[in-house]
Amino acid sequence: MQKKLKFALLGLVLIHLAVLGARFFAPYDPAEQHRDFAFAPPMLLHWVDAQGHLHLRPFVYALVYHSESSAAGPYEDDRSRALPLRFFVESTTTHGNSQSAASGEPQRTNHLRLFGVDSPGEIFLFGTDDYGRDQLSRLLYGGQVSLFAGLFAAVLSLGLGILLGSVSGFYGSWPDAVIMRGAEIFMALPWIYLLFAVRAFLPLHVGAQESFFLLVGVIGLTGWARPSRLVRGVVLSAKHREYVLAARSFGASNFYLLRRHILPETYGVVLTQAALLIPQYVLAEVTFSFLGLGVSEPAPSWGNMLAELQKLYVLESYWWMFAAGLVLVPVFLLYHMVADAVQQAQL
Amino acid sequence: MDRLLEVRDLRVCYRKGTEPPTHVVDNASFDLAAGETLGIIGESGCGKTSLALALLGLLPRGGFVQCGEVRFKGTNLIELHEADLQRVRGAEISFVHQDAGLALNPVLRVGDQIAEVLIAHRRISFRQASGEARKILAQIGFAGHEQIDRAFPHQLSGGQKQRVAIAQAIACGPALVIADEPVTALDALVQVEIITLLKTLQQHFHLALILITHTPAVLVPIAHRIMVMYAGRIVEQGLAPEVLQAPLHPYTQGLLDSGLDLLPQESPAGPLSSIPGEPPNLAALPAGCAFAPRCSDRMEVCQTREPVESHSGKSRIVRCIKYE
Amino acid sequence: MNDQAQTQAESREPLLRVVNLQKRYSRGRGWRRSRLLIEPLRGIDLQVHAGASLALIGASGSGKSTLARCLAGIERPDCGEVWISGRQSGYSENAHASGPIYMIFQDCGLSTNPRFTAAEIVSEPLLISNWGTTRERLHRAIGLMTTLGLQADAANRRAGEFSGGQRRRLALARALVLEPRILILDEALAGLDLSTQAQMANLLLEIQRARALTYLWISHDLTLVARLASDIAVMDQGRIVESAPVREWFAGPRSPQGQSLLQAAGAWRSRPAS
Amino acid sequence: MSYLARRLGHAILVLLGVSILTFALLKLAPGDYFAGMRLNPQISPQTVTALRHAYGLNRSLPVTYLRWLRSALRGDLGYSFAYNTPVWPLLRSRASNTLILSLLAMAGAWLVAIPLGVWAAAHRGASLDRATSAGTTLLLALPDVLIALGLLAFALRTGWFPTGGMASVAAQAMGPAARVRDFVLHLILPAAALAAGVLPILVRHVRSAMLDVLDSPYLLAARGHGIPRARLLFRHALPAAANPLISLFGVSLGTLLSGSLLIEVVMSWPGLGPLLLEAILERDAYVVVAAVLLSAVFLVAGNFVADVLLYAADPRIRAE
Repeated sequence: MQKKLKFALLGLVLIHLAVLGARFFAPYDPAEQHRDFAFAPPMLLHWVDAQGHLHLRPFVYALVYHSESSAAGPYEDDRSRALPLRFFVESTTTHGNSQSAASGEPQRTNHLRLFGVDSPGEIFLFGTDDYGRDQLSRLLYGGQVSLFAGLFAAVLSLGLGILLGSVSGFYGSWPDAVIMRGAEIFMALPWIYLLFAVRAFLPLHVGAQESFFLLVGVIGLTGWARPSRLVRGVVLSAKHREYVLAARSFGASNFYLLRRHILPETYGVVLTQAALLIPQYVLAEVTFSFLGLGVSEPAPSWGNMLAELQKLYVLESYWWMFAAGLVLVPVFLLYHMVADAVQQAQL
Repeated sequence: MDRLLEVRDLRVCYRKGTEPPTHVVDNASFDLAAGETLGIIGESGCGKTSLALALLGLLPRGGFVQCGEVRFKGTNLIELHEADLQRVRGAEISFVHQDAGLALNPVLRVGDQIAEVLIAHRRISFRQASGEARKILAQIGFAGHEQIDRAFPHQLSGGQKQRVAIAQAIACGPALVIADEPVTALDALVQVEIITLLKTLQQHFHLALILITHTPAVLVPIAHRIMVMYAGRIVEQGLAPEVLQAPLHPYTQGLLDSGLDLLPQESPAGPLSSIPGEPPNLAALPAGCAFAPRCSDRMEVCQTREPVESHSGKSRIVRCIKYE
Repeated sequence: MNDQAQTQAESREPLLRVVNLQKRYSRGRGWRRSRLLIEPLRGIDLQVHAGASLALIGASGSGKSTLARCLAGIERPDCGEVWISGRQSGYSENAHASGPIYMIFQDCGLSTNPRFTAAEIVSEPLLISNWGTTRERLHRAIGLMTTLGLQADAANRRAGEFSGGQRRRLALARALVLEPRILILDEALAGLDLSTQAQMANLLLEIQRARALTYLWISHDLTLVARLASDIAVMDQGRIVESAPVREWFAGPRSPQGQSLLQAAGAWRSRPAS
Repeated sequence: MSYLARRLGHAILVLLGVSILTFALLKLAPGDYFAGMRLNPQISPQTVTALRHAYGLNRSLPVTYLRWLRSALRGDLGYSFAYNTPVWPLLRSRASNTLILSLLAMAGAWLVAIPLGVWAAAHRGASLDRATSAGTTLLLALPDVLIALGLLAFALRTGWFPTGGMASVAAQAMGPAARVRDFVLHLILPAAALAAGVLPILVRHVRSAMLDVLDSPYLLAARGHGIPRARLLFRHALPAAANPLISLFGVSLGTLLSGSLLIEVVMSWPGLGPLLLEAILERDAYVVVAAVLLSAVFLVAGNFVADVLLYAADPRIRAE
């Protein structure tokens, strides 16, 4: 059981690190457009070339535009141009798109990237979208928004839940009544409807950063009801445990009882809730951005990347655009594994 | 006396994960005649309940009978398939559980719960079974309560629930009833009622009864024979008056000394007699006699050699090196 | 001279005096609240002298445990007074005001926090009352544990790893660590095997002698009461209906409740069936 | 009976609370429909003020709320500025579409979940049980959005199902049988996507509720009385496990309504979801309040149904 937990936590840490280090791991800037390569399919890494020679350094074939009507898609591999993968490349990012380079002097920054290919030539391991932006890079950068919005929102609503739940359970009487009636009202709304109701009164069009914090706030503040009810339940039963009564009979203060006896009882529930809430909140961000109520273009988030699929022709032809949804699956699996493991450890 | 139940060399094990199985009952052999009441006593965790559950193949997950036989009316129950065992359970041998409050289904009416047992074993309609259930309830002391079969368990007192559980057990007229701590959870007054009821039923239906308890006093009015268990082994068995009045095994002596007296006039002043220490962990039994570390009559040899059963008198068996 | 007067007063005064103690709860909600009034204590008057050992007996629901909790300061009585060696004590939320009365609970498996180590459990009252340094507290806790027959190496084991009997020793050590004068034992021996029960009973008698403690037993087991108590008080429906020295009571209880209790216990005394 | 009366009173109070909450949120919102109008140079500020006055937007919060509540109780939920029509007729058809979808998905999910959960619990640890649990784990990790998009892509590729909406363009011209067939074809994919979202939760809960009961002393006792296995499962265990499952019924309705909002948008099912989304984007205040409140009515009504079922199923609650 412990092994399963360790594995899941390790996996999650790695995913979060990869996302945080997007500047290093991503081959391109998320906004960098390659207008010649709109909807380029994912490239395959090759070790064996057309002549059957083995290369130790993997390579990709350059893409050439073929024809819109071909069955295999508009692009095909140029077998004569192998682009070997280069590691730890110094890369120049042009802010703004490459087309407009002529019109003005774009800003340039240099930094180290994990891999890339020699110019001229592109590498799109996960394909590109309709502006020719590299999906892999956008996934990594988009994860910064989606994963951490979920994480921060969960911290927010759990913090609120613990606070309100323990006050409610421990002190009882009118604070309990007020808090629990409030929780009931929050829980009487289907969750997404609640989110939308709150989102509805906030400004619609805001910058990427503001919208990130806006989403964290909305998701985090509306989600307090369930954790607080669970915490309240645990506190309420812990309060009447005989060892708490015993400590009370020795003159323990409320603060002492909460700190030493009661709050430690809630750790299990809180951890399980965290492992369940984070993926739920990640999904909430994705949903918001998917519906155009969250982080908006050009800043990437998994939600607005997935929104491309709302166009039927994209949905029909470009399967790699599902990537932003598919990355959620391993993340959710790992979080659910953590939840299961924590829950079983409690028993 | 015809033998109803013969248990021979029964060994019950529990397996947890990959650890080697723990023997919770070892080398258990005993007989029971029809209409006889056998009391089993011992401290908690000495294998009484496991032994009883093993007789009917009801061991929980991880528990299994490693060897031995349980012959009931000549059939070895251990070899029976689940479907055949199911026909024996409730019809021929039935079980009364420790806490009737937990052993009754909270969402079914008590009359229906008794009827369910009847339906399981007889070709009988639900209506007939319900009528039968009412009759049985009246028989076991609910005569004044007309609507008792319509009640749900939570509406009954602890003693009433135990009566319903007993009604379920005797509904199909079994030859043997095994009652596991049937009165432990009850008030003193109710304890008396239930034991009296069991005794009446036992005489009326010529039942064989196995009564498991950790309070020897409960056995005084009802048991014909008594069996004492310690660390998964039967350490002493014999007729009730003999065992109660002249216990042989040091463990039996200790158990009885710490339990039976009541009036201050009769009991000596000063400390109560008790057995020092605690029952051993069954997964790590000491070498030699399992009781040796707590025994007042311990000898050198006790710590190295396991005692074997020795017979004394007609039906007295004791497992102690002192008597070999 | 003042001291002398006080000592004299104390020798006349019982150690524990309870006057007209009442407690009621109301169950149910809103307008139905008043209908479901439960009165576990309807005016308790009680006197216990130093060194005595009073057993409170009665059917379940007679108010024994509520009385114990009120005395130990866990619950607040609705009215009435509790005097301990001539000083009135009362309930207060935070500070321990019931004075030198501590309680041992029904099931010690529940009354010790499974997350705590043995040493933490026993030294907890010292920590709460800010007594000494961590080291001193530990020293005292371990000293007491050894006296009560727990090995010193048990100090770092968690409560869940102890057997039922050992956990009761832990709870006893915890109750004794602040050196109370009165110990309330609420079914403290129930649910144990007879031999363990006898061990614990002996231990308690020994401690009572060594520390000049006063015991308040709450028990439904008359066998134990007969051996351990010096006086008996029978409770029924929130009142004390009878109290007498133990031998006198066993010779013939006067109240009908007492008679039925003794009769129930005596039913086991019939000779074995042949 | 007083239990049910209490639950009903409670449900009504909760709904009132929800209405205050949503209404207050919208009144606190910066900008309303007329704020956008003000930017339009062709409309004079006087006209805007007059309109605001006409719709009662210039009064104090409690007054507006009470006026709205009074008319809401008469079935008048206000006016949609964007559609230029009263809210209720607009909402009514959308709400019934959402209900059709949700209830169908609910029925489908429960019909699969109960036998599957009971069966997995009865064969605990067997390979079939493990396969079920692996399946639910995977399904649980698949976001609703992805399932809906996947199914839609499937429909596009195969052409077996329509790719959105409730009816084909040609539906008006069809005969009744063909129209029903057309409707069912449109319903299948959204309902499947919705059901797939709640199914793993239901299966897991049914299984664990059954396991709890199967391990209980009263089931051991029933086994000890020789009750046959099938009867043990369905007559003894399932009713005893019903209590947590009925509570789950209410909770799952909430999950389902949440899921349906998204799926309706993706699969262009003309339910509450797309309407709410549009209303938010258009700042159509009364529609947002009414749609959110209506979703709460569904959920609270679902929970009340669960309370009634609980009352019917559990004698301990009846006795309370």
